Amino acid sequence: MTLRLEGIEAAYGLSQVLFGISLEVPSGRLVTLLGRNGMGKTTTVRAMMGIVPIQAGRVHFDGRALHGLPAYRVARAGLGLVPEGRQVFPNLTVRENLVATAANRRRAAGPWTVERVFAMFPHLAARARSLCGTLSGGEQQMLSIGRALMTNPALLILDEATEGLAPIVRAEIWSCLERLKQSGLSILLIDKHVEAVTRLADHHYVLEKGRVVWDGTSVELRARPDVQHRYLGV
Amino acid sequence: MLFLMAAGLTLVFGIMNLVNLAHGSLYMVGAYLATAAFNWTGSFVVAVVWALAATLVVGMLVEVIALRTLYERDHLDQVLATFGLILFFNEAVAIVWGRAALFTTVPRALSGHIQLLPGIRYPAYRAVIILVGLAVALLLYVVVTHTRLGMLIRAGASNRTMVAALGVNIRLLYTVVFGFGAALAALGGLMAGPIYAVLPGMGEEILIQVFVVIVIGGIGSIRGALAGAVVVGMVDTLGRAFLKPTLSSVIGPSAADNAGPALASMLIYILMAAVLFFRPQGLFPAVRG
Amino acid sequence: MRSRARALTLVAGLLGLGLVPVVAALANQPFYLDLFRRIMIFAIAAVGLDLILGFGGMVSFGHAAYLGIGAYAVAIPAFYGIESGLVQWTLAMALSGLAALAIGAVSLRTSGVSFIMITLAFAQMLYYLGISINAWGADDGMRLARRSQFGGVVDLTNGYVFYYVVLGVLVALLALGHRLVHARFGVVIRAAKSNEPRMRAIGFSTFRYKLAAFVIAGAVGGLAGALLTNQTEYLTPSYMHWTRSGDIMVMVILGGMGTLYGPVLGAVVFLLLEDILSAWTVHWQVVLGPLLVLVVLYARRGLWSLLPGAIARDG
Amino acid sequence: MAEPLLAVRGLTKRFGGLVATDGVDLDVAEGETLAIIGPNGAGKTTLIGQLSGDLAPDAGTIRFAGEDVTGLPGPTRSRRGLARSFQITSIFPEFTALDNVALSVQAHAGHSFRFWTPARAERALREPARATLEQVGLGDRADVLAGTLAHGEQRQLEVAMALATRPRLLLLDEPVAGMGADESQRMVHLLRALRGRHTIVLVEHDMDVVFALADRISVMVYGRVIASGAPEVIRANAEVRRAYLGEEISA
Repeated sequence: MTLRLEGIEAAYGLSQVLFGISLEVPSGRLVTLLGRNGMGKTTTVRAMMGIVPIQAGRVHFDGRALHGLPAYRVARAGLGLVPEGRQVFPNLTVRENLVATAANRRRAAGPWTVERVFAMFPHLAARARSLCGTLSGGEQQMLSIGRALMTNPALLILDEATEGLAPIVRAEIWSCLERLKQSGLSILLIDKHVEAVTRLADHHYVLEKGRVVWDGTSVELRARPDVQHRYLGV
Repeated sequence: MLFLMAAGLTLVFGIMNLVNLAHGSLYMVGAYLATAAFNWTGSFVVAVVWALAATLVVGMLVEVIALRTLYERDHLDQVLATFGLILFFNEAVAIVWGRAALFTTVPRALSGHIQLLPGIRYPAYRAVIILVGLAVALLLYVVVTHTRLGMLIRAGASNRTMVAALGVNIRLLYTVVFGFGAALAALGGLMAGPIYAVLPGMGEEILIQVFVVIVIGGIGSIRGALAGAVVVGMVDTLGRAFLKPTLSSVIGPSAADNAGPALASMLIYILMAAVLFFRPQGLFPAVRG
Repeated sequence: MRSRARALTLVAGLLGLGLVPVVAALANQPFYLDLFRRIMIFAIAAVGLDLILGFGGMVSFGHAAYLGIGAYAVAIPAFYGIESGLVQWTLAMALSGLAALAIGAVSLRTSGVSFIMITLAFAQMLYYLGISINAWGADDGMRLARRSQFGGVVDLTNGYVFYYVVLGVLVALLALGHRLVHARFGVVIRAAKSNEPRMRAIGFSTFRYKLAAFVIAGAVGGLAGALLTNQTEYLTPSYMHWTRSGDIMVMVILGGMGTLYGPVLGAVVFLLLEDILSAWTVHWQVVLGPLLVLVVLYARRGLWSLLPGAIARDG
Repeated sequence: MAEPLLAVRGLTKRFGGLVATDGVDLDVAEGETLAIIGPNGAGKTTLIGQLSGDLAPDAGTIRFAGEDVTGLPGPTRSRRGLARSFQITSIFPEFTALDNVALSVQAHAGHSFRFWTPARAERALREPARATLEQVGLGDRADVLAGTLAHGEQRQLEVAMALATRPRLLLLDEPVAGMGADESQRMVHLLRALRGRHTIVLVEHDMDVVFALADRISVMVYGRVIASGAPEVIRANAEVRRAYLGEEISA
């Protein structure tokens, strides 16, 4: 169940953004993509998901080639996306958000159900019937994660999962990711909070202007304050 | 009748966020196909089935060829592209069936009257239209608000890319839904055939009234479309029936028969202007289905 | 360099229009005189519409109504013997401006699709009014006995004079339009199209400016209507039919929205196309329809932007 | 103490069942910088929306410079000297940076029913606009299309557009949102230079920015102001720590 990106290049209109991204998310591991704003983190996710066309390079997941496929085929191969800015469906209720795109295409044992999502995020249970346009940022984030889980992915991709959330809510999201990692789900995480991420993740890739400029384990990253300062502005 | 068209348009427009001026053309295509099939086979049922199926396909073809890339574009592009479609359909129909109007008769089975209340007789055919309209309303309302298909359509209207990124082939879904919207218009068209004449451009006359219905009812809500259709239908029929006599008593018969019809046809527009002036979002603003 | 090239293209275009009568006379084809005069008249209406559609982002789908009002404002006085062009044309602009004020005041309270529909509905309302008033020819319209008179100073009955009058109006409109679009008023309209909430936040109540633009566009439409009646010497309510409004919108989009000069090009191309295609088949619209769809899909910024030197955006 | 520049009493706004601001009372003295912090969905942006006039409150009053402005629409409040920036960058992308700011100046320089002189030629608009751009550090980016500016620069442009309306009170909604560390430092430096000359109401998550700028801090949780006071008092306040700061900020 490994995800492998090799030499991915992508562009928005005329300006090229990615200049050959290569990374790997081994099965059951939590890997992060770090870097300042505008370095291509989100573009890498959008390219991998088939939302933005790939100029060059290859994407393999569980041995299958995904590059060039439309987004819905990539998702069906087992990639669950929690997008930047959460992008929940405001005109649907919380329950509808979870159910609308739910699926168990790979006949996973013990698939995700609405009840399991509510168990993990009690806040959502109370708001099940309300239109999620009225939810707070934190609740929308949990809903966005729940919605992705309901498609029973083999790899969960979280783009800025804790951006703009209060410290209390951020802590809850970290613990949730911890539990998901325990359950064997591989996770690709994009986040700015280096200190929290080094406690959780197995491997890190640091991006600068569309290139991977450093990668290593949490221990190695903590030992390199220069990398942290130069590329992550910490 | 108005409601049938309004329901189809609400489905396509309110929920899929696509302004489709060519909806009238699909109404016309439906009427033509039904009339042709009826005249050819003589059976109303065959005509209905054929017209709905054929328009469904035509609708999907139109969606794939012209409209697919327009969902994200702004309404102006949609208005213009569908304006082009109208020109195309009106002429195409004129080429195939000529410019003269076709007439069909109300099917024998429905041509009688039914006894609503003692002394009040109502043409059976029109009653059927209303029944079909209500049935469609119910069906649409249930599908949109209570089924997963309905949820997906609504989700797609607010964020197509996200629905695709969660594994749903939203493009195909929209093509199919647009097809059903077209079939709804065809249903309206084929039922209108026997009552009004079937001629090129018939779609546009009713199209504007349908837009008035939708804007008054509240864009994007099936309930609004139903309410709007009832209000506009009543105002229009009452206006045409009673305006001239009341007017002639006020400003004399000669001026009345001059201004009467003018005012009657303008009534619904004045109504629309009034509604929009006080409630720009319509009577039943869409709670997005 | 770019704006010089654009200025060159513009001058070349206007010079071309100026030479048409000469060529028509040499080639002994008076037909072209009529054709290009009609094109210029619609170009005037299109430039007026572009002010609110291209620059202001207000999709008015009933612009032909103002042409109709302008046309009636010439035909009705003429019917009662008032033939002074000055009176008729000022009346045309005043009445259509007034109508635009009334329609604008209501429609500008809405936005998006409701705005499109309400402007369409008002135009249809005026269309039905035109059809049903028998005193003025109802459905089959009215004849214009004589073209607007300017007391012998300008004799419109002479085709060439009338042609250069129309050209003069078009050039004046473009010059005034250029001024207006770059002046404070134009900047407010364009900025309101770009980001209305931000305009309110810095202190602009945009409604009055958008309404003023709506009235100006209406008045220009009225003037075009007055010229149109003189051109055809005949008037039918169908001038106000909503497909006519659609045609004018197509000219603006085809030519290039928000470029002031684009609609002139759009009018030329659209009406020439109409003329050529209809020579081939009476069902020419079956070709025009798909062509329009293609323009919307692929040539989104209009033909003007394809010309040399046209700067990418309406700076 | 003279009447505060801004006095808010019992401000309430409901969206369906959710009470966004629940009877908020707030005072801001002339020249003071008040920071409003609180978890997501606490109603901070809704509060700013009601102060700026974009949102009509369901109940409560807003007095600005001694006058009840509760009923006044947004543009009128702006002309009375109450400017705002947006949480999500809201500028005029097709216009240059200088045009953007010149528009703010134009909004406060008489009516715009002028049809002849090109706006770009009006020195009365361009000079103050250029000065404000310099003030926020965008002097050399004046002729760049606003849409092509970097994210941080666009946030600076937002502040410049608010400043160019010569406001008495500046409402800033998360000015450093989405900014890297060095960019937000520059913004803090810019805002610090404004203190004293303008009264600022600042909504922000980034605690370093808040403690660097605020004279006073109000903490909002679920639509209510639960505590107001000097930064040190707030930092130490147990209730605030539990509801919002959590253990991350070791005092």
